[in-house]
Amino acid sequence: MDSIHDLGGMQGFGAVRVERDEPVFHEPWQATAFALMVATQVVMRSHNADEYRHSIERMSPSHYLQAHYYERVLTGTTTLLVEKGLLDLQDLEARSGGVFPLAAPVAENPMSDRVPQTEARFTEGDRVRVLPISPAGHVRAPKFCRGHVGTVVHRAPKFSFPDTSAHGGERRKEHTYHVEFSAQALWPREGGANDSVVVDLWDSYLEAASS
Amino acid sequence: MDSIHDLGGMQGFGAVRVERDEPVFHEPWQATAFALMVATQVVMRSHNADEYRHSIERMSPSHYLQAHYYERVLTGTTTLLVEKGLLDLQDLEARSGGVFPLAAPVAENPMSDRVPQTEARFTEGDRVRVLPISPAGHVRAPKFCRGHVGTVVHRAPKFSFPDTSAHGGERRKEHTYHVEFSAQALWPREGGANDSVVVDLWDSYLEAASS
Amino acid sequence: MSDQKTADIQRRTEAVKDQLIRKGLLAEEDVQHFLDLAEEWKPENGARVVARAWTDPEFRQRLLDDATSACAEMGYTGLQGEYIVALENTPELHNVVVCTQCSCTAWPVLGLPPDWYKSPEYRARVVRQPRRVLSEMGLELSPDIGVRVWETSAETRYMVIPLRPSGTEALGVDDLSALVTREALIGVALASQCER
Amino acid sequence: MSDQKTADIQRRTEAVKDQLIRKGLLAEEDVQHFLDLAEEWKPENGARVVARAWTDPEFRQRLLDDATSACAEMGYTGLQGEYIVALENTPELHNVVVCTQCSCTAWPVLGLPPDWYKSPEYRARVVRQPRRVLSEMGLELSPDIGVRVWETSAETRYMVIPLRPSGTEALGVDDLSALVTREALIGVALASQCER
Repeated sequence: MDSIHDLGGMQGFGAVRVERDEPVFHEPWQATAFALMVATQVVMRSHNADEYRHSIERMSPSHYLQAHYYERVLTGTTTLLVEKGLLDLQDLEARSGGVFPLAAPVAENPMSDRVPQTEARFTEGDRVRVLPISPAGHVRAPKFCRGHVGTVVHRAPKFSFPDTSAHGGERRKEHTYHVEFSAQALWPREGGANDSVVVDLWDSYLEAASS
Repeated sequence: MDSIHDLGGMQGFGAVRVERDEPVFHEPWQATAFALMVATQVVMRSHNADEYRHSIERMSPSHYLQAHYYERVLTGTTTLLVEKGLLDLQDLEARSGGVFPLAAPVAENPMSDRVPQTEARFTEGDRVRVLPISPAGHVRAPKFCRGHVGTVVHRAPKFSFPDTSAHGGERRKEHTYHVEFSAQALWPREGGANDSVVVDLWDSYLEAASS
Repeated sequence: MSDQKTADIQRRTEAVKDQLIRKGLLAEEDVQHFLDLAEEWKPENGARVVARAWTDPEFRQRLLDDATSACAEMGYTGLQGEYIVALENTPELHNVVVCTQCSCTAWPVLGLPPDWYKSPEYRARVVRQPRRVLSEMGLELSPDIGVRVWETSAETRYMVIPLRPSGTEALGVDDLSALVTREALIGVALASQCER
Repeated sequence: MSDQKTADIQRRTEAVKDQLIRKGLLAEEDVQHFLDLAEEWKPENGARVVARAWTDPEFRQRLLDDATSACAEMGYTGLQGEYIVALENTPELHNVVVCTQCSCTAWPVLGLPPDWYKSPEYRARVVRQPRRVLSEMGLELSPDIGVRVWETSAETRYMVIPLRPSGTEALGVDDLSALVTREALIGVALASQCER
């Protein structure tokens, strides 16, 4: 999904503000939102982590940027609970005394059509290109590396393919690879000569590259 | 510049709201903001249209999404007037009775290094690929078509190349082309079979494509 | 931005205008001049161009070949009208115009664009889901009709020539132009048998 | 969203929790369980891993070969610690961790991430302008030192092993671990000669 969540490389943002001796939670509701996010997935098993990440991606861009992290956490989790019929939105709004903004519905036809790669196709040192995909549903290949060529520096174990598991598809596992892109390839006039970005990418997102 | 302004294809937005019998301006300040935007460029000649568009791109993403169109117009124009020393921000804030948020500064090294194309390299029917560029400065090739292959359907006259003219570079003119991309190529599982998007692209953004 | 409150947009606008005039960089008449111009730019202009194209085959051809001069000969020219291209709808193809990166429009023939055209919703979605956006806006297109979305990313400014509604054979140019709304000139509506 | 006002975030959170408990979908203890866990996840854990790696060459090798089990043998395992990779800084290479698409972190060794790590500012900028972001955060790196930014886009969770500060030869593991902050474990700071 090409949404506001895919922030890597987006310009126009100001300085990073670091709070000294920052507490884990600034207010009690943040702790509750965190615990509900984990408990719904681990205890209730009402949804998986990929559905959860995708629910946050579906927030309206303006709400996403204005909301604190734990408001995004609560919004995504609640959206899924309402969509699955476990909670009722009108009831939540009555109890909370106002509008309870949720994320937008899942796109039509969100399921990935990437061919499953049950065997690892790549190994350390291989040159690979990230496919220029732009699926309607969940995807974890950041836009900033799509279409670019990098080098596999590590092969990680197999993990559930998020593009299908976020949409109720069959659970399939694929290796992910740590793929290193030179900063100058990604941002020609900005990247440092010795700098690079390593992105952790599922096998299906990649194709062999010669150069 | 990879900024929030480049909205084509971004998901997560809701319905388009059409106002019946909408007036050109809803409030007097909107008319003034519009007139100042044009007058600064046409009468004062304090900046050109490419600098102006880029000044709006430099707004913080959150401000950009929240602001009405004519607030973006005023913010971009005022940012340039302050940057060029024609107006003083503190003075404006004193007069307006609060914070006057401006756009972020121009990135370091914003000038395009695309090779100028003084002669048209393409003609109707040619297949062309949009280069996967991601420059720090102004650019008018929308992200959604970068890396994709399309067909030239029309060659337009030469126009000033925005990537250099937005940053005080030599004025160079290049043809632009109306390049048609099939909707299914851009969004494989969403685009209609008979549908397409035509993007108006400067010669420098393109390379010949075989397929 | 500090923790202080953002100034009211009206006061911000007035502060910029006042200071430009106070410093002698602009005159009040300069501001007024462009407001007067903005009154002249209106979709009724484009509607007259369309109605003439519907009724005058030679003009239609000139419009398709060189819309900039065809519009200029009717007096519609100037800022954001330097290079106009007219997109003719056919029974097989429907054209829609957008500017995803800002909100460029052919001012002399379409007027300044409405808020929906400038909204993130329209700009983001119409290139990706044109049929759905058009449907939400009240225009259902048959799957047989191709949709071509024109992104105003450079200096070309577009206008759509909608299909002439059936049953309008008896109407003259003035009545015909009343069937063409701003929305039809952008391509999110058809020319209507009912007047604007 | 209607024109009505958005409900207070605290009340929204309580409404969700109350309804889940009222409907028997969750128990109060479930919520408390994860809050207790969150207390156990803290950067002091990662700091102890680093201090041990600095002082125990065999452990360092195990950590580089298989950080998941090396951390687990010290008791640091569980949610978001299923596959940990340790990134060792060298005099030539500095590692930095980010999650541009959400805010993934190795909870058992780093703790829940701080607000700056979750901010759009950090997520957007550190992949594109890492030296500038680090500099703004107080870490100036020589151009001779390469910067490698690790994007947590899949299931690997990273921790940085900072360089051991010079002049710390006499310190034991406890004192050494006090030199390693959460920021050093993410890679936006160095291990410091001054204690946390």
